[in-house]
Amino acid sequence: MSTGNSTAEPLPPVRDLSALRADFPILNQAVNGHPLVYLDNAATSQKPVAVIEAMDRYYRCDNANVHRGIHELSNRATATMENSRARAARFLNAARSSEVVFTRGTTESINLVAATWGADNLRPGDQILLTEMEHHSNLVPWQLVARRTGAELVFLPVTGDEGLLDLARLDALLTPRVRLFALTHVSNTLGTVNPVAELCERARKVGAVSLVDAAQSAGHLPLDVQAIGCDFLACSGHKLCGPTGIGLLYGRQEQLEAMPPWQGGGEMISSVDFHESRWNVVPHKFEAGTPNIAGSVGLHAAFDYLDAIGRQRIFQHDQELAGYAYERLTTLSGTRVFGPRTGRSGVVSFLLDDVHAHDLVTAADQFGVALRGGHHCNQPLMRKLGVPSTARASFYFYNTRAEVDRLIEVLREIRRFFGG
Amino acid sequence: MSTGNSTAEPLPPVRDLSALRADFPILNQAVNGHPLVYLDNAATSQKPVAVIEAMDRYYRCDNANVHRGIHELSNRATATMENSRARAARFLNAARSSEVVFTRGTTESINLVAATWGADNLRPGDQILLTEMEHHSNLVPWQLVARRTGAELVFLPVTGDEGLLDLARLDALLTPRVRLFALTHVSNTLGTVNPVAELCERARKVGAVSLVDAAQSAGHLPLDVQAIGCDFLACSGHKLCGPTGIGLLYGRQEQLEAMPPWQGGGEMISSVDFHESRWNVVPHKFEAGTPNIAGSVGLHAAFDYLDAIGRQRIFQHDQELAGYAYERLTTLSGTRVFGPRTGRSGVVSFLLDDVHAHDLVTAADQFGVALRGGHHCNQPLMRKLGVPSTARASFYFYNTRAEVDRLIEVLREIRRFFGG
Amino acid sequence: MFDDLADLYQQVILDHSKSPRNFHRLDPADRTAEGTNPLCGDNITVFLRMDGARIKELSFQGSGCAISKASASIMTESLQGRTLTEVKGLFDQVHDMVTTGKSPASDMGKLAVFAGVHRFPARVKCAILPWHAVLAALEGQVNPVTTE
Amino acid sequence: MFDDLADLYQQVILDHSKSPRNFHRLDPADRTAEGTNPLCGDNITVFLRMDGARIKELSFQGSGCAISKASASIMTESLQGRTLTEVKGLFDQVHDMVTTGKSPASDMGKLAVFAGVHRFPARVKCAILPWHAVLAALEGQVNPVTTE
Ligand SMILES: Cc1ncc(COP(=O)(O)O)c(C=O)c1O
Ligand SMILES: Cc1ncc(COP(=O)(O)O)c(C=O)c1O
Ligand code: FES
Ligand code: FES
Repeated sequence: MSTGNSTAEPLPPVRDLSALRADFPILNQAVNGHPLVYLDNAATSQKPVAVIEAMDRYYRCDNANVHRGIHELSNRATATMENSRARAARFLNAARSSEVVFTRGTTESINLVAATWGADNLRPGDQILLTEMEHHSNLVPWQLVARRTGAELVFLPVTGDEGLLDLARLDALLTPRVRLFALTHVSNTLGTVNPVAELCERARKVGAVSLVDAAQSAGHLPLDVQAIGCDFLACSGHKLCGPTGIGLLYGRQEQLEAMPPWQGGGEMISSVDFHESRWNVVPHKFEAGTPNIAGSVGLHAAFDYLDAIGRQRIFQHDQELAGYAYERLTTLSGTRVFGPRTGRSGVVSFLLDDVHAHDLVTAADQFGVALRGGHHCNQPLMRKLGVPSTARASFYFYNTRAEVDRLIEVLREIRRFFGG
Repeated sequence: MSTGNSTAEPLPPVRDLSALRADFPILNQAVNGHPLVYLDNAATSQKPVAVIEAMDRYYRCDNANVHRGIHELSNRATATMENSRARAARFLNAARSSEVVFTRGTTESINLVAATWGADNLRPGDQILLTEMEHHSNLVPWQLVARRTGAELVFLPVTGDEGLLDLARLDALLTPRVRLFALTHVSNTLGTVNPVAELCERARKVGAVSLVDAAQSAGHLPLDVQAIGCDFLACSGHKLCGPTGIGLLYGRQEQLEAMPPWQGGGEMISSVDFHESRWNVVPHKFEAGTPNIAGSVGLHAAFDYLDAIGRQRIFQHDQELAGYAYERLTTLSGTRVFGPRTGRSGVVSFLLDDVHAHDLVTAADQFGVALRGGHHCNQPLMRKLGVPSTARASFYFYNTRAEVDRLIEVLREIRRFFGG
Repeated sequence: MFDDLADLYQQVILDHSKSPRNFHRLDPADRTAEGTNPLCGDNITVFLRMDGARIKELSFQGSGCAISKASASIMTESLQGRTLTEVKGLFDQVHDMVTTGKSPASDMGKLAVFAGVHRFPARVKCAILPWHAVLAALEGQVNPVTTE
Repeated sequence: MFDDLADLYQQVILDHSKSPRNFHRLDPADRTAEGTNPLCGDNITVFLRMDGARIKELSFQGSGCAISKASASIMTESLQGRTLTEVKGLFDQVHDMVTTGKSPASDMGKLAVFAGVHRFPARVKCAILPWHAVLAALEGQVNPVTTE
């Protein structure tokens, strides 16, 4: 498994994690009269100055459209973008830069695969295996392509509140009828870290293609697409200190080459006639139109920033905080906490007595604590767990134990307020 | 016609256009030892400090994920994004904010319509009418959907070097078999400004839906979707002083509502079950996944910036510079200049003796003059004109007559260098 | 903070959310409709018995937050004997109040306790959800309605 | 500027681009292949007559910029009598030279005039285009090749 584990190599000497808060101007503000405690990192992370300034600099010095351009600024913009791609390939440990497609984010990456690989490979009666903990972004695209192709969705169950995949059911479900196994690396609701390398290997054994939704893992733990052995992997820049509007699709070279294009337009063609066109090589075949160039600059800076800290170190910190929060939440009376007790990522979902999650989150906000409440784009999982919604705290390297303490204190106040 | 014309109302008092150069830090640099003369605005425009700083501020103060969020930052982010949408609706004079979908840019907007409206409405034997001057982004998506649906592409011809639509052929081509007429407002190669309001009305008369590619017009002249009367209109932020990675699709409410969704994921759903989902209302139905929130902030700032100058004023300035360049180029011996003599936008394509466009552009870059050379994503048009490529100068409000003079001077040097 | 919170969750609201009135199914009902809030997935179903053009009896069921439950509960108390036109008028006033914070022109009785909602934009839909459902029921819509 | 320009467009290059050598069709040819540069849409077709494993005669046609035309012209002069292996070796050297600017290990003759190209990244494909075509022809590829 490439998710890192607690018997890790010694970490490189870096600044104290809490010192990194100074890199995030947004954290230094009062919300509703209280210091902001930002615990909504699974929705989106905050951005360090290094990322903000890299984009700023790009627009002030180097901005031009990429490819096809010959003048100096265009050369710089093209080099900038292709360097970001190479950096992304290193970040994911992809074998080649050409295996990295820039997209808007995880959602678009998955839609791209569903629309191209799916349309080309799925026949009536074929199965797509998902898990019950998938985000809508790794569910709805498959519903759409299933309807178009006559393929069928099957689901690997989740065990219950502790939120593990029911691997005992895998053999029965992962049959040769399964053409694709798409699953999340880290659950955005339960915090579960799935054994993706093992599961992708199981998929390969029945001849199924595998897709990993790495939205919640890419910025949080060491990631290695070759060690995972997936055919596709999707992630979003905005969840890993990068800007909004950019993300990645990793695809194995042979897969990408065999796929038809998706969107048509500039850059994705090699030649165009009135009635017919030929496609460019990968990854350009999948990048129609002007890409988010400044976004790729910010993403590059984010990769550098995270790797200077060390993803293993980030993972450990996330785990420590989440473990501490889990423990304190379970000892707080009247709570129901979801997800595995150990080995989890920095996401903790919970409920407090019969206070509705949205009432809880509104109240926490009055104390400056930013949580998320709702179905977290996991409606079917919510139904499975028998709850309409949960409250969720999600951590990143700039969060502290003191913030967890504050969360618990505020939850006590809230319970008191709602007369729990 | 809503393109503005030279008998315009008096312009509001604003700073002298050349004073606006100070808002664009990138323009104040030397390239290859010469002051930069940026004449590649049709590829992408430069960004004023106001736009750069608006995004900067967003990341430093307000960043969060939108919708579904309840805490203060998320409320701010959501309000920010929806204000940008309302601003975009005003910029285009759309009747409602819900008629504005955020996309990555023109290319994605057109692909969205082709994939959803096209798949739902095109049958074998139906026709899609395009023009011979379409950018690949308004051609290849239709080729793809035509192949899938059995529809057929037909083309309204371009007259020749002066680059007008051959309107005499319209009656013969725009028959009731045509289900959709998609055309560019302003040609990115020829500079032609097409009479889109008239052409959309003609389309309506035969029961065809109309789509206007406004990539080259949106930031350059007053635009009013209701006056144009189109069903769809597409444009890109990066060409109108906004950031990369964001653009707009305008669609008439009834059209958008009738269309199936495109990408699946968070935000575009109203409820999700394992096997089935219901869609959100428009425009959210078409915005799956986390959008480019910071991009929408930059776009908002760009709209404000442009409207403070006045689009009519920008159009006049573009026309003046292009007219001046056209005149000086035609009097330079050995040149072939494309596009209409009058009533054009700020785009001028030309060739110089038998110097290949790319050699010319490489050479001009050595003098600090940024031009574009190539097929400009107009390969079929190039073949029609009988040239492999052209060189192109494209102007914006921050360009000056002195820069046109410099262009001509540099072209003289280049001709001398290549021994023309 | 606590003040704002207390302003949003007034005692009446907390009370109605904990002990909602008319919180049951009417069977048979003349009219019924379900409303869903896509932001949270919550939904509320209203049941109506009519006396000609007037509402004779009114109840609701479903799951939701304190705001939506209290809103439904107080709404069922306020709409007995009203016509569609009257309900529409009240809806407009409530909508105005919870989006802008403007105090309503006429006396709204208990409905006025929702004035605090306007300072919580993400919660406006909660207050409005049951109203969408009741309008849909009165207007005879068949499909579930959403608050968008 | 003028210096860099003169370094890129050396006199030999300007000369070959204006009067390309072996600029005609071979008919019949033993091998032929077309190369396209997607950046500009230019293309060059090469024609080969073989003598066993060696190139006996070599020509080209097509449209392109000064760099690609000169590259094709000088290439046709340099490859007479070479085998596929030898052509590949030369290709690697040329490729290295135009991408990195490193001076080639062995004496490359006239091909060395393309050393200036490496300072113009957008033009590297121009210099390489005819080489892709000739390799494709020798390796018997059927589809048009691109420089990507
Ligand atoms: C006329 C026209 N249409 C479409 C496009 C594509 O725009 P984008 O690359 O921003 O998607 C362009 C820009 O290159 C254009 O000039
Ligand atoms: C597990 C998971 N998958 C997919 C997504 C979608 O990511 P995005 O909204 O950036 O496309 C998210 C984020 O919300 C997520 O948590
Ligand atoms: S949170 Fe669902 S209705 Fe209030
Ligand atoms: S510009 Fe086309 S090959 Fe050089």
